[in-house]
Amino acid sequence: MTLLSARNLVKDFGGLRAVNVEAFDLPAGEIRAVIGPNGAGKTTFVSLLCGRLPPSSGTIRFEDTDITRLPAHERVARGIAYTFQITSIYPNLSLLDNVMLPAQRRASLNGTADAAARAAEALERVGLTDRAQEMAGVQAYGHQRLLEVAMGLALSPKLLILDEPTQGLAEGEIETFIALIRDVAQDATVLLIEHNMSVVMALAERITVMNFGEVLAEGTPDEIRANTDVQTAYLGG
Amino acid sequence: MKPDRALLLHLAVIAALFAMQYVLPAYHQGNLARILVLATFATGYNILFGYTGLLSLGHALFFAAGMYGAGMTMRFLDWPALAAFPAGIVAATLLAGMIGALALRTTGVAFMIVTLMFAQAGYLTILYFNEFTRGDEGFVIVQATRNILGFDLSNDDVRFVAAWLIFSVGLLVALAVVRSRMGRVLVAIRENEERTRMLGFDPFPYKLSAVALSGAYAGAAGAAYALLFGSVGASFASIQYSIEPLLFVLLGGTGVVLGPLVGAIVIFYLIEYAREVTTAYLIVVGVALVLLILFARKGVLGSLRRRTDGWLP
Amino acid sequence: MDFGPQLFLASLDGMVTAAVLALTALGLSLVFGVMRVVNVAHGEFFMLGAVIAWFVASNIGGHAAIGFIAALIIAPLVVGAIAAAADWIVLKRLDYEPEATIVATIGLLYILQQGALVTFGPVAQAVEPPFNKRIEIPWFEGANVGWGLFTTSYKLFVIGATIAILIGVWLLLSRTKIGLVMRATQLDRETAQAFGIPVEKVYALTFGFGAALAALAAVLIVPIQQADYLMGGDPLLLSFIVVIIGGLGSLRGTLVAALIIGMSDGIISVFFTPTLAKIIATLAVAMVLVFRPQGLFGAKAQ
Amino acid sequence: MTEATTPDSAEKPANESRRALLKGAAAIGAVAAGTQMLPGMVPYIQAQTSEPIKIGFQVHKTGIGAAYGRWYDRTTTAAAQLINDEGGINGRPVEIIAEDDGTDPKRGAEVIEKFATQHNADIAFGTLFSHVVIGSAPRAGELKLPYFVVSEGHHVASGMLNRYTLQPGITDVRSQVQSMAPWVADNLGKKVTMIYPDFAFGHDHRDYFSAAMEAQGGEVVAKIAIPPTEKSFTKYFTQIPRDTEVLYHVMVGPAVLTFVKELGEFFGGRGPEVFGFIDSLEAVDMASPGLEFLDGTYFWEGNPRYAGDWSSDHDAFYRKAVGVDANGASVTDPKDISTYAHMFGCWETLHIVKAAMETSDYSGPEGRAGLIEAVENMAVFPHSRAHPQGDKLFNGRTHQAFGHQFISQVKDEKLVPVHRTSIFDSYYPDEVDYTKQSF
Repeated sequence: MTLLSARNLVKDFGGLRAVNVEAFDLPAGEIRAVIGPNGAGKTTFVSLLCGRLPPSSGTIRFEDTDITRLPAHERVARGIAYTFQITSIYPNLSLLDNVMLPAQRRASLNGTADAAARAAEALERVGLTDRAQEMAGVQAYGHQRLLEVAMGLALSPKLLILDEPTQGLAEGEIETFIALIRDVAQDATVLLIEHNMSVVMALAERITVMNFGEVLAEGTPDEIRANTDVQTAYLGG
Repeated sequence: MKPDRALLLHLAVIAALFAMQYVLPAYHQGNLARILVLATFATGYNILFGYTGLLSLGHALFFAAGMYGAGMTMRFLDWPALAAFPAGIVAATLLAGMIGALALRTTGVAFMIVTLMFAQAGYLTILYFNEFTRGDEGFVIVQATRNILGFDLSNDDVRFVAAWLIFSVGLLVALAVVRSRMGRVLVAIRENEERTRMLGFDPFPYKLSAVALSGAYAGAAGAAYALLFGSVGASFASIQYSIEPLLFVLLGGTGVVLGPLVGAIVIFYLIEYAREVTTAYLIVVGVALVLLILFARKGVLGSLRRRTDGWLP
Repeated sequence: MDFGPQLFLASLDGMVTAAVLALTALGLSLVFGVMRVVNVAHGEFFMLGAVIAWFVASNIGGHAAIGFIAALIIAPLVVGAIAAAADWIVLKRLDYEPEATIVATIGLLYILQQGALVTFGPVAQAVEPPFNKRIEIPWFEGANVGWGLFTTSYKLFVIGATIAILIGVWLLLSRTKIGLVMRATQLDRETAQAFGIPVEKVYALTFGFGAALAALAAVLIVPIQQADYLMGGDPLLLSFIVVIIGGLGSLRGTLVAALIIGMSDGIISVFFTPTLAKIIATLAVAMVLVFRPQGLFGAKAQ
Repeated sequence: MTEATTPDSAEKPANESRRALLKGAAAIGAVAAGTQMLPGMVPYIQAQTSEPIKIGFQVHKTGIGAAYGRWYDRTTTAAAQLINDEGGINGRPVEIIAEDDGTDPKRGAEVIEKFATQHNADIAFGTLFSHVVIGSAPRAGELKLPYFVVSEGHHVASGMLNRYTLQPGITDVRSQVQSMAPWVADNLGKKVTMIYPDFAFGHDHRDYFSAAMEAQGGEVVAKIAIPPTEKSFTKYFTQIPRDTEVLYHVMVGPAVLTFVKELGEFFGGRGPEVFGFIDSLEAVDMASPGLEFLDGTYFWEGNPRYAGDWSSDHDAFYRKAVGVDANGASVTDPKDISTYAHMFGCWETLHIVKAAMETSDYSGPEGRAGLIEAVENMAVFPHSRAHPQGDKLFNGRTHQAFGHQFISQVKDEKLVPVHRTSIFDSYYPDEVDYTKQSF
């Protein structure tokens, strides 16, 4: 079943066409990586999907519903969660308060009263339970990245979009992270923008390669590895 | 279960304020009644500025809306004070809601200027319709009509208790709001609006609620001022009354429920003592604003809170 | 009075208002354009200009023109220096964070206003104009009634002097190194810094220059109005209106808007009460910010 | 100078208050003839031992009323000095406690509160601007603090305020304006254009003068309201109709000098007769450059600024005591022009307080109601050192004094009185009876 699909999705900034994706389909349950050189339009593309930016034209469907005109928060309500490339947490709140917000949102959407449990569980999954009462702003960078993911998890999303989650993480932290995403993928679809190819190869079931705003190639890790166009794009051919 | 330290603290403050009427000499009791009304105004402003991060320069308009909402219904419709007071609150809340709906399309500096301009337009409107409002000169609310359920609001002790009651209710409501889910979202919007949107919250209704709620507080304070002190006039809509709550909040501590009370008391008495020294006593306001913004952005209680593990709401 | 001459006189009055407003608003606009600072104390710099003009004029004896010329030089310099110092001591430390600078300039407003109260006193004072000849306007009306059809040489001087100053400012900004540096800083602070422009000094200079323009406007107008410690409110509000309608930071838009607002201030009062005109203007400003933040004359921002 | 005579009996409305007033008028002559009374005759021993009588003085030290405040302050100080030099009140010295009200109604109310509860003042007194009076009066009433205002506003006699607020030392706008109309209609013209500030004070001018002018068979052909914050005025003058015979102007605020200068430039020595209220030029030097055109025009004066053969000995005494020279300026600084047309009200009010405290044997705050009743029972203030402006009648029911008004013409940069109105020209029916209100 296709969870998310985009058709003829275009985003222009003034005269510049930043994104021009004819077709993009993401089946439920998959871990998909989006890769491409800097400036390829990856972040803009996923921003269109999650609603941070409105598209210039085209359609986006999620679970067979047209969500193109829906504002971001309603897409979140429908199950799309987004974690920021540049760490975007609440530095002056405790870790627990950081995850309480999304947990509270999900609980109220579901009509349940389990916000506190959800928040605790989200912290547990990323291994930050010990620090729950500490201020987010004073945490090490790696912990902040994990918190960012935990905020996404607390929403119990159907689709979790991670924008360069491992950027700036140490080797050991990356290992933990890979395990975490595998765990998440058991009950959610994951769309991942990632530069670190070893992470991509370790996690992704399929890979979408973007260049100049367009989809250059799509396939399994092996297919992409073999694709000459991709090699040219990356090597600057 | 652990005792609710924050609630106990606020109840203790409320009790202490009540006791003040038995301790303070008449003059300071009168001052405190005024301070409590202004602190109520600032407590609402704090929800908007301190907790939601929206700096309005136009709240004098809502204060005046409360004042005229109560004053005009009494003057022209002969409403009893008991009905005029909520009329003031409703007028201010509606006005705040409408202006908020427009102003919230902007952010930051533009939001400040838009609110300032609306308030200025409101002030001029009061002057323009001076056949009814009596403009700058204002009008008196007849003493005999200033009573609620048989209590004469012009009596010093009744006035104090009324001011105390309004402030106490305002304080407890504020405490409940900031500790509620809504309060958490407001803080989240202040800290990082984009992030909050991407957690599934639509910031607009929250911000609008904060504007309207702070407008309701301003209206309650304005209506109370009219009823307790008996005069209504355009000068209460002037820019000075937009800056006062900002100053109280900044000094007392942005985003601390008790901050505005502390700020109002300190500023009131700072000005009071400055008056003894110079006719240019308003310089206190200027110096306080500059020093606070330079060196003590968190205000008195904001700094204190950092040393108390942040349990102070 | 016939409608023709009535409109003409109102327009002439409006020209004087527009002239003073153009200079004052230009200062505000420049400060916002280059530094992104909304200077709420701008009206107080205007007031200081008038007050200093009074001090200078009343301490220099001789013909009124001597005092006036001295004031024309001294007042902008002193006010500019005060503003630059305020920038250096306060705004710089706030790193020009927009909301913090607004709060700080509100504080500055009170400090300057109350400072003037202490030194200058609470009572309005007049400054004698260097010349002020009544000039009849040769306009025949009905049975040729003479009264009311006039202007004064000083009003014409204010209009002329303003045009000269505006040309001077334009030359300064477009033809000199300092103007180039200011424009470069306006375009991109970081890049300017990278190219070795001492951005902090440019900021202090700009803030001082903006205030000096307000002071200059005040010196020009004070002989036909009066100096008074509470006079800063109106120029502030009107400058805000002009700068916002003209498009924040757009100097050309500011001038166009000053002309429109100043002229209409004169002309509207022929048709409506001025209070109503002000209500409409302030509401218009709010609506422009809400629905067209680039101003009525600014280009659509990207 | 012409002197208005009491209008003949055919014109008089036969109401009771009118009769009471006439009785009072008759009494003026008797009292004034009989006495130059009492100063210094008060028992001396008591003065040594008594606490001072504290008078809270609410004053516009800052804000738009500052020019008036400065001279209200000097007049009050001089009056208190005189009263003390002559033995105080009931043998007790007077202490003036001045507090700035910032010309702001909220602060005004706080100041009243401070007088009552902090300074324990016996009475409050002072202040001019209507909005401050209206903001303060409710507090004074609640605190049961007698509040003697010197405001010339009609709000006291209109019934808006309360029993504790009185205005015995200065006449109000309504009576001033109304008493001008007959003279204006007879001497200057019947078609009047009015220019006035666009707030309640100006509206009182507009409404009461228009009515009075119509009663004289005249007509107000244009009413031009100017916002009190306005800085330039020519554009308003263009609305003056060409067939205007008399231009009536009144302005207040820091821009008054500009107003009058532009008016002069506008007419350029031609145009209609000009009649103004001196409010337009209070504290402004008549010799200021740009005012030459005023020569020959007329002003209402509450009390003639320039000394001359029209001045009484009482005025001379008062003038000297306050420190005002023959040109109405400070004796120490000829550029510092007084608000002579209004400030006598402070002097006279303090003397009324003294007289009423002595009548009621006032000894402390419990005597406040008695003090007010004593004032209410006063009917006549004879022309004397205590009342240098002239004799007055006091209406105890409306808490308002009625007196003579002056019309002066500008001659050689001086104001020369040409007409003094009768007290009855300024009288109007009661709008309130404060004595029916309880204390």
